[in-house]
Amino acid sequence: MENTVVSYFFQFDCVKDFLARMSESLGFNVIPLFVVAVFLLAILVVIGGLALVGGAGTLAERKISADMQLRYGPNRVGPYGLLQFLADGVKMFLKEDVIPTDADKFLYLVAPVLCIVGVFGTFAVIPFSDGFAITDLNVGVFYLFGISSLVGVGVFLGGYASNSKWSLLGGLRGASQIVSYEIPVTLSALSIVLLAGGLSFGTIIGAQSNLLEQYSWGHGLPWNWFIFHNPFTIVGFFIFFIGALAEANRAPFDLPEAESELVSGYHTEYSGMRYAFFALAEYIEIFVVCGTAVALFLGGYNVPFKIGGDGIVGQLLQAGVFIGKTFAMYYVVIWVRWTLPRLRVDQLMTLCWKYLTPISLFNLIGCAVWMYLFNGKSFLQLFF
Amino acid sequence: MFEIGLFSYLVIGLILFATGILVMIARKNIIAILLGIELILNAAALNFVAYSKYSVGNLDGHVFSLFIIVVAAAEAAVGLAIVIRFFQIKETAHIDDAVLLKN
Amino acid sequence: MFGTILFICSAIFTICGAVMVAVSKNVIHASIYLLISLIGVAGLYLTLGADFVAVTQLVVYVGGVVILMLFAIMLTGGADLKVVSRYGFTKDPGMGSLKTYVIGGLTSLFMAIVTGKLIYNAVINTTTENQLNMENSVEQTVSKIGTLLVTKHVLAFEISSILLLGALVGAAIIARPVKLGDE
Amino acid sequence: MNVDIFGVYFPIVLLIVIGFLFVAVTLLVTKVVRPNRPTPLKQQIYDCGENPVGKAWSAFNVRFYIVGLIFIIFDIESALMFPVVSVFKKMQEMGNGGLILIEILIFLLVLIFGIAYCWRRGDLDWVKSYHVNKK
Repeated sequence: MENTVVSYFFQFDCVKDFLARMSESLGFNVIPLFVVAVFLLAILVVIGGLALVGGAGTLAERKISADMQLRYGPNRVGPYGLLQFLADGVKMFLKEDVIPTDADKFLYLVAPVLCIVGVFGTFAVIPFSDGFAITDLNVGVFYLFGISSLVGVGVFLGGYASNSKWSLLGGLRGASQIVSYEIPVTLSALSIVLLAGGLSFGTIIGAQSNLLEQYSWGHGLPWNWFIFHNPFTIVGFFIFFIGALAEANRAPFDLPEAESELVSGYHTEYSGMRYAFFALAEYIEIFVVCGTAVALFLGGYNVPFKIGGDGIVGQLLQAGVFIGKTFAMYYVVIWVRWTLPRLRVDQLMTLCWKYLTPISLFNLIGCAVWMYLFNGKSFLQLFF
Repeated sequence: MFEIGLFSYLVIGLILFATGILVMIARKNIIAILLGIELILNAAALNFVAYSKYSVGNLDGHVFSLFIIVVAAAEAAVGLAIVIRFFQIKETAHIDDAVLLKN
Repeated sequence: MFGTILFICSAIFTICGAVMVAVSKNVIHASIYLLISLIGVAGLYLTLGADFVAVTQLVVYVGGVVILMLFAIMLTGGADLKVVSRYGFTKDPGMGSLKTYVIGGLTSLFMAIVTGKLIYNAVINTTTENQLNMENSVEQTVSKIGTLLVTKHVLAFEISSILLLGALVGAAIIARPVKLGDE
Repeated sequence: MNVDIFGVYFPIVLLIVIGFLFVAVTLLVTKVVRPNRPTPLKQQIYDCGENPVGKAWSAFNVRFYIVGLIFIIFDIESALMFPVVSVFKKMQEMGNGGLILIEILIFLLVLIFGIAYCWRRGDLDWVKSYHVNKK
């Protein structure tokens, strides 16, 4: 059940033959070496790719916002300003690293590490395709929520360690916001787990591949997605998306770092690379939560009509579809940021506890009842 | 290389338990005492899972440690609420100040 | 091989974290060391093939209890050590003094020896014949635990919801701010 | 040809280690190239340009704790619900769907009662926490 990149490669006979021959000629078992090498390669590719996404995210944000406000945006570095984020990165590298004298040095160091580790840990289960997910744990969704809650601790500690009033306010707000919005997100994910019958991303996405057996050509088309499964999941998707925005500290929920009231929130005192860690973690986390939303509600890596089959080409196409959907979500996130004004703290908490949480509880019960009454059939399956 | 068996896990659980007791007795801050209690409960949960693998052979131990985690978290929530209430009244979180049964 | 390495690393994390909880002088640092120790325990659960329990440990402790502890520490005056009580006389610092450490050390040593003897006797008499086959146990822990929770342990499952209700209502009542003019 | 059974967890540990290394290596590299000219004024905490007054580490409002409290109860609840919910489909196919549905409903309704109580008593209000008992 638990697939990894390595087990994907092990299903090819040529790989097995190659390894067996290598072991014979070298005189020792090369399989552990191969396993480690493949994992390391996959992880480095994913981290490199997502770090690029995080960097390009800042550029995309500025470009898209400029587009929406009829400005040019960054257009000096490279063609159309495409290399702007590299210039920003170099600037971050060369910045002086100021640690306030009154800060708690140990926690000041630990906080960005927790943010980075919490975000990097989630990469392990992001389902790029059915073979290329780094590992497909059978506690996948739950693991993702667990490891990403390290970010909340990191944000709180970042605010606490600086010993600045702005930072502390931002950190407290950030931690309480992240933890409160985790509830609606988890509850909507629960209703999806209920419909899919498993916690691993492989099971969840597999359940969205083809619902109508008699029309097998409809593989991967939108009506198979969980968002259109029943009326409750449509609402569930929007709850998940709103909660994910708040968990990633995005506008309109960017209260922990609200410029106009808290200077820069929990990372006011951070400069140079340490600030860059927080920013990188934030931009990558947006990708991760968008990817999770795509995997849970929008069909994940299912390619329409199953183009490409199961081979390497199919895997690449699946990864392309997944990443494409995720980028579309990413665009929506940025769009939302430049469209909606920021909420107040009390509105934020009211929205979470008085609207989203009761609705998502109701959704969970609704999905359970739907599952029982209609035997897990989707809305469409009832008619066809 | 040594063999990892039931005994290794029990020793780790024992060390956790002993450290938890030490924290509980040595600390005067009530929240620090609660940290010690968490360590002790974790030691118990670890033993349950270890026995579940090495001795019993079914997953009841996992369920038990799940419930231990549940109870530990609920205990932490109520305990911390009491500490906060205590702090509101006495303006201290020192265990030696909690000598009266009322107020 | 990897299991051994993971075990050793997690054990070191667990024990070092626990010891640092015992010796650190700052209660916020202590709770961060507790976090490290709890992550180590989650690693130990992984080596035992209990993936769901490990992740639950991560979710409940890292995301929940530690954040709650940090909030509570902030609500009770941060990491300031109030050496002088409000009645004016000096007393032990909040994180313990030499005297308390000696007493605590002796007590925990005593309890460790007694418990260790018990454990030793128990292990000597326990057969480890019927240990789980790893291959099967990792495969389906979640659904097995789920099945156990709705069949054999259903009473505990339902009662735990009552426990949670009690904890929620009780703690909310206790921690509710004192009203002016209420007393 | 058996891959190590812990192979599924190996990448997680690797990722966490790489996360640590990423931070450590980057900070070391920047230490070489960046300037380092600390002055007392520069290392002061930002307080809108004034000299900071007092420490920031002081006691805070209790409503943050209440939020954390309700969160942790629901966190545990979801931790218990995940395995139960994931076997619903299997049980439904075995014909026990009604039983498990009732169990889930009881569990959830008890918690809904809890949050309804908190709502009624005003613990979910962010601003009005102090005026609850006035009536």
